[in-house]
Amino acid sequence: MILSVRDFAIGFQREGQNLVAVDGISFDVAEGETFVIIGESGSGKSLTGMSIAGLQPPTAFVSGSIRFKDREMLKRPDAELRKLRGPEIGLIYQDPLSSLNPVWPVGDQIAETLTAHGLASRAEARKRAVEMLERVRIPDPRRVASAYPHEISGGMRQRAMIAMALAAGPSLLIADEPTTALDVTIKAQMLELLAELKRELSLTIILITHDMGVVAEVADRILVLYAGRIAEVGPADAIMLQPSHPYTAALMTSAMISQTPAKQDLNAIVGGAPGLGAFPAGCRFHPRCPRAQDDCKVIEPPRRKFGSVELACHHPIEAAMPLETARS
Amino acid sequence: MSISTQPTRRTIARPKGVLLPLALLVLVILAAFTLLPGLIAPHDPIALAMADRLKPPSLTHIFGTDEGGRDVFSRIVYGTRYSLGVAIAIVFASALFGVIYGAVSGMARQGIDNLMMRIVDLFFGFPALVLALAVAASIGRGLDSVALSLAIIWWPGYARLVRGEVLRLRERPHVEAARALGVSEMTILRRHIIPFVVQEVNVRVTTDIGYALVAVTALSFLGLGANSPTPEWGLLIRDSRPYFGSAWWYLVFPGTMIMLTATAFSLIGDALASRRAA
Amino acid sequence: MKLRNGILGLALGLLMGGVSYSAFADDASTFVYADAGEPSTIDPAKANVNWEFTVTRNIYDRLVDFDLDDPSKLLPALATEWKQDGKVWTFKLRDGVTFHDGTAFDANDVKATLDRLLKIGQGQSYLVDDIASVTVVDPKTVKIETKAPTVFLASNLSRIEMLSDEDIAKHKDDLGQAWFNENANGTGPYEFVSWTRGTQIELKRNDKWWGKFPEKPFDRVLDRFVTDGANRARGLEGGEFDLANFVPLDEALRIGTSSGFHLVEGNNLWAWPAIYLNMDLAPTNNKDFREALVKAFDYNAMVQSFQGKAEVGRGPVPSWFPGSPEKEEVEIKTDLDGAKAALAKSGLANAKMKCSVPAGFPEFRFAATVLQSSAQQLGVTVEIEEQPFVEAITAIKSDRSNCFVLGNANLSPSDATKFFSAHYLKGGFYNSGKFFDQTLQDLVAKLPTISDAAERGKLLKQAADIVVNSHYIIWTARPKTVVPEPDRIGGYRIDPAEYINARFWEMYSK
Amino acid sequence: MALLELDAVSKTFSQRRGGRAVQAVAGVSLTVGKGETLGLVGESGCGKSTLARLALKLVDVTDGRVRFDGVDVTGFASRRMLPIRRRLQAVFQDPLASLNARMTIAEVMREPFDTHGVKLGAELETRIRELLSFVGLENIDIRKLPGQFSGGQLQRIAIARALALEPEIIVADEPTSALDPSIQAQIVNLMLQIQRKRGISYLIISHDLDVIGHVADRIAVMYLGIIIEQGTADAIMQRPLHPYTQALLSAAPTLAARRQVGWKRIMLTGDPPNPADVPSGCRFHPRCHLARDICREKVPPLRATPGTSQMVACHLAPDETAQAGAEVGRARRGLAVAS
Amino acid sequence: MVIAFLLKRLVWGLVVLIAVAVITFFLSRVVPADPAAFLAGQNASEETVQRIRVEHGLDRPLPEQFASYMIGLAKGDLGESIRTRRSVSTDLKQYLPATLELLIVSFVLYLAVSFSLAVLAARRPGGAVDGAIRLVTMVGTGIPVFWLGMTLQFFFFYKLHWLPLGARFPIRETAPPVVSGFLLVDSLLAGSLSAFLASLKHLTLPAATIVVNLLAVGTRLSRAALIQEQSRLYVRTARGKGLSPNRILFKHILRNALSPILTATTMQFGYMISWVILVEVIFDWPGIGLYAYQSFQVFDYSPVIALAIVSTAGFVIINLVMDLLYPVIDPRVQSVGS
Repeated sequence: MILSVRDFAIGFQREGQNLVAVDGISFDVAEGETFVIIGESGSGKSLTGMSIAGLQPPTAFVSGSIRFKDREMLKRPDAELRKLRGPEIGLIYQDPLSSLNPVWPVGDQIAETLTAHGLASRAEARKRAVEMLERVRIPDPRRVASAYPHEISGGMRQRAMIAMALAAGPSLLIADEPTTALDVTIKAQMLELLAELKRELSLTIILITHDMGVVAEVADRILVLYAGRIAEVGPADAIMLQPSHPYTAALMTSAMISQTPAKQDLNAIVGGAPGLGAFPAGCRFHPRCPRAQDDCKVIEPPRRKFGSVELACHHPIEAAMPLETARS
Repeated sequence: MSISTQPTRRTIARPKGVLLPLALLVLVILAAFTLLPGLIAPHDPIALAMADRLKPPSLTHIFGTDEGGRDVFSRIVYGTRYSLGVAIAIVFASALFGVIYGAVSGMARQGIDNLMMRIVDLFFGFPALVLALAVAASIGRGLDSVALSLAIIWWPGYARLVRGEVLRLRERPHVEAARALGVSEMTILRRHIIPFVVQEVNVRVTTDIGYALVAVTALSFLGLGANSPTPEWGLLIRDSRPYFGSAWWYLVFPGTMIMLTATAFSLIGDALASRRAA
Repeated sequence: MKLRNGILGLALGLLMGGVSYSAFADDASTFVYADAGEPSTIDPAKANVNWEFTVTRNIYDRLVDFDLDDPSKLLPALATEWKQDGKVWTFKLRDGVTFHDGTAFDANDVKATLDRLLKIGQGQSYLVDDIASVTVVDPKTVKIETKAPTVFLASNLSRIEMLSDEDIAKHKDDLGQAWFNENANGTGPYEFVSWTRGTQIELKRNDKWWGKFPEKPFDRVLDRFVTDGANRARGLEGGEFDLANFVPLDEALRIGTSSGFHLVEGNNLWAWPAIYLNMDLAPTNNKDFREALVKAFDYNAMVQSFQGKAEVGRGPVPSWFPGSPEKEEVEIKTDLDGAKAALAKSGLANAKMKCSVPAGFPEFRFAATVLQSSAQQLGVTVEIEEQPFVEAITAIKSDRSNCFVLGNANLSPSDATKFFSAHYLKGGFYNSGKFFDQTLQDLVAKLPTISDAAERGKLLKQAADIVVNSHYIIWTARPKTVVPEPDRIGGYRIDPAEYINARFWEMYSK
Repeated sequence: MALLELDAVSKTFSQRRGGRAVQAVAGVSLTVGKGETLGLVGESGCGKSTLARLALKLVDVTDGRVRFDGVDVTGFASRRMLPIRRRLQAVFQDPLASLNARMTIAEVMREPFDTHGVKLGAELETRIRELLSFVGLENIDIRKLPGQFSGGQLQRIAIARALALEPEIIVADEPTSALDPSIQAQIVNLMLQIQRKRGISYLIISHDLDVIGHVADRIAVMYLGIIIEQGTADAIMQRPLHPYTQALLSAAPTLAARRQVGWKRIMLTGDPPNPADVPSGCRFHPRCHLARDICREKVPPLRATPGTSQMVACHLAPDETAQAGAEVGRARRGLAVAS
Repeated sequence: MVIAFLLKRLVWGLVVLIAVAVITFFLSRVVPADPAAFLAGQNASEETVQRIRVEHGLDRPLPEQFASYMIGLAKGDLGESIRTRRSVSTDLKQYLPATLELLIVSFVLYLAVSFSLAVLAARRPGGAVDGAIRLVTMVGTGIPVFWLGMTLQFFFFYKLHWLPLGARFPIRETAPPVVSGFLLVDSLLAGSLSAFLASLKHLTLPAATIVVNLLAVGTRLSRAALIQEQSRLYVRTARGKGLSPNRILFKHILRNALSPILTATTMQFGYMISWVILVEVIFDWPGIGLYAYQSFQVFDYSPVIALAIVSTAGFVIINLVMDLLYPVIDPRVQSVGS
């Protein structure tokens, strides 16, 4: 296990109230896998991802444990965490334009990952930056290295971001919605690139997204978060093809637009996801769940093993249900 | 790219400790000074009382007396109306004109907009105090000419602010949506743009009152403003100058009053700004 | 690279310069005088205001001097003897006097100076404008003929500085106006060194001066321009200045009585807040109305504001002035009932008027404030406008204002007619209220021709009465001048005609 | 007769201070019939949002005509547009931003009535309630401000407002893309229901081929300011003929793709080009894997292809593209690829 | 491109300058006062006054006076000062260095202090330090500049005797020979460290007065810019790279925050020029502010117009320099002026 998260919780103090955004989740990530965290906005997926790298907001309070390569990441001084970010953990984000510093040439920013950690001299780092750009399949890497972020295209920027995240040779890449802002054709390129790099560099990837298509394409294992709690976690195939949790099932079916006959109603989940501080009692999904019963309203479902997956549901979808029939 | 689905509750800016209440208290006091000076001031602000000439602070004269034996506290109380009143008038007048000007410019065709903004630029090129000095001197001394000259240098700030806001707001989806609905340009300006602009202007106005007060008193101090024995604050400081070493209270209290007032307005402007941001 | 060169250069400069220049020469014999303004010119023919006289009086000499304690008593200066014979005055000049540039002083200098002064017609020329011609009799004798006999010529000449005819000839294109504006070559006790604009004029002592310096005189005088009265007081008190003029009264009294200082008191004309009423503009064109104002005025408040260091004036010529009829004048007192009666007679109840006050003089402003407060008791509203001097006097002269507050400015030590010429005669610059009375005009013209002092006194009284009874002026107070002098120095005396004008050559350190 | 007709419209934005002019839309012709849904799909920067604004007459065309129900409205001033606007409504991408944050829902909802002089008096509130319940918002507090509602609710409110005056057509610019996946489906369903009940026409603009393919009767594919392919939804989704359309369909990751083994997507190289710098010949040629000389030199016209209902702007279609198109379509539907 | 832009800005600057000259000229001539009376002196006759009016062209009709003034201006002649009886250009040469020295020192001090405070405040927005800095700077701005000057004089000169009352150099000492007109520079050139320190001492209070007054706005704007930049995504990226907070602040945030700070600073310079008049009056600082103020007192027009023109020109130049600086600081601003 490269990463092991136990009872991790994170929250904020707002107007004297403790608002828990992520409420006691546990999961493991194995070396070399692509672990996907799915969730809607407000589910706590990004907070979880950032906390793994020790980048939770300074105003947040945390509890539980996050162990990365047997090192406790929570409650570790930032100065030590800093040494891990870059050489051990790389991060990429949703919006590559604003995620790059607009006033520095791209190459310098990549090189900085190396120089800041004392991994290379300035000249050496600059050379390595160009190599990294080449590695992420950027044609004419020399030109791009000396270009400013606004001078290159969106796809190139995201490639440059990846180059920057991987420059110091981390084993874990946390990708927070890396494709969301990209156009369809670029998104495809990026997924392919990530897959190739993962193979070449034997990376472990934690991918955070709400795009089911992306999940389907890359996931080895999936964690489904709903309102700060784990709904379901397990192998991708099991979760995608035979979802047991009603939420997962609903997510999958509502995303299957191309499988729905044209102009017919899609399989939609009623209502909207609850916001921070407005999580319902019992099973947090129960107000929107078609299978909800009385116990769901009061008793929080415990996490249990269910086939190849672990899930938290009082009334899971029992039969190994093919996707088509999951549609009601 | 998902938008926040969580209900965003309107949060009132948390007062910065005791400062905001204190600032509001100062405001209330100033309002009382302005509206009911007769009830608050223990003495006549104008009548001479030579026997009490330049007396240090005491129970009867808490801020001491001036060279005419007049109660400095009473003069400050009565002076609120002049100093703060003029400052508020300047800011309101320039805000009013600037908002109209900026709104027209922001909504106008590019050519007209350009021309209107060039005029504003022109005013920005001027050194403010020099222009105010020249204006005040040419239309004669007095608080009214100070008000006019400061308003002349003050409005372009509002015009620029408002025009910028209008241009920004014009591109906002809700304005486009209203336009698609067929809402007329005037109504769009009135209903979909101005309310947002006003928010910005409110903050600016509040903070500016403090600055305007300082500017008014500065011109008075230079001898362009109020005339003796008007108890205008800047003039009090000017008048106190010859008694600098003999009557510290005469200098200290009017200055402190200006400082308190300006700071109070700044604090409140700040609170308004953070409330808007919330 | 560039930076390094710069530092190197700087270091080099420090090394080399360190040898040649030292700012902090220990110079105890420097006298620093804080003057209220910067001269516009140091040309004696144009000098107008105190801070210009500060320079001209010390660089140049006059033909005669006068006794500061008894202005009617004239003392020899560049002239050792003089006599009047009808329209002709003859002056015998001192021997062996040289200008700072080494040229000798003689009768040609006197003639050139007076001719030039009269031609330019500014500054103090009014003191000698009755001169018809100047004739050089011999290098040490000069003859001056006046248009009419005048007994005051010699005393008025005690204010006229003597230039060198060579200088005048050298710059004769513009009568030397450009050159004399910022250069000086006199025979006086101090020599012009430099003028740092905006900061100071530096003088140095003239060893070869014909007069006598006290023991431990100052070798170097710095005339600093400190326009702000509070700063002058502060600097004097803090020891930055040795002496300062126009120190606000309260500050002067406080500083003068604090340890390390003493007070010098004396009479003078300058700080004499008189309120001139406009004779042409309603409502002050009404004599009864003016009378009401004069009677309503709270004289006591003024005296109190001067902390008792003042008395109420009774007429145009101060009592201490040679030949003043003041003692015989009726004392002016606040008489509210009389004022009300006069106002009723004028039919101008609830009238409004405007008062222009030259800015920068707290006493003037206060006088206007007292007038306002007094007039209020009559139901008359006075609006005060404090303006720069030029603007204020323009306002009343062009009938935009009803009154004007001013001091007096008679530079002559004993010629009382000069009180009248500027203030009450037609066309006089300070006749801001446009007072005119033919009898007075005739009297003033006649006065200098009368050699009998008693006779002159009678006519002077008559002239004074005309002014007083016209209620043209409110004599708010006649304060004493109070100057704080540090104990470490001495020799300061108040010149009655010029408020405070340090005679640097009388100053010494203790 | 078409309800909304864009006839060879172009829009050129001149940039301030001598920058190069950008032709965002270059001669696009589109029609939306009564009761019909036209889906317009394209990547960012292709000019589809500008086209929506042209259709709504929020910006004026540089060239071409805009007709509404047969009336040429191209030069209409805003006052003359008013009766047209009653029949032509809009829904935008970001519901929170497109509602005035300082107006309550009640005020937002009454604005269309006020604007078009519909006086309902006491019935106003009833009408508003009706509209809101029609979009599935039965019991909301209409005195609240938009900030107090979720994105899904706000988009429903925006739709309810658009429906207030019973328009004949709604132009919807990315109506679902700002929403969470579970909410997207709700809004798609709502729009479909509205059409079924009211027979309304839609011009729906989106980058999401899934959504467009699901709701549209006809689809137009836009690339760099022009339409490169147009046809019935079925045809486009099942057998796209333009290489770009194929790439779009193929690139979009879908759930179904997970179950395809041995399927290779058509990968486009490079980025969408800059509208300020349009390539010669076929605009798509620099990214096209089939590109050859003719593509670089000659602009392919948008033309009908024999035997299909599609119009396509490609020199090589349908001969060289038809087979690949069919494969892409099958793969997308989760059907086994015939190898 | 740059040349064209420069040319355009220069032309605009010229327009502003001419406008300033026109406006101040007419404003100053509307003043109902007669400067000739000042020149003529106390007891001069009406004829003398009239003669002086003619000599100085004050009797001519306004348009004629204006025309000759503008013609002179075109030749770089700023007219003649009635009060100093010298050409205004000569006077300016005398007084400008003092003002510039004060302005530059204040400006550098202002930049340094406001920026440091902003960095401190932005470290924890809403924290105690932030609050304290905000309050202190706010109070600073609320203090009328003239009153602050007097108060500082009262404490530091009158009560504590630490600093001089005013002026540029110790009175009794000889100032270093004039080379640049900047005493700080001249004293170093003359090789006197003590003279340098003395000039610095004299600069302290006037500069502090100006700085304290501008601090609130400067700090607030810098702080806002820093906080805004701190919340930018590239900062998250930098943190993700494992950079230290200091490195992030100085290498990443700073340069991005610089342009808004510069813009704000440029605006501040305009105020600074205004405050300098008051400060020079209070501290007897022999600069153009005091010069113009004293001239203004006797309705000596030309120096007042000259001050307006010179300060406007300064402002125009600073704006121009800033415009040229933006692209250097921020590569996104490519074509200057866009």
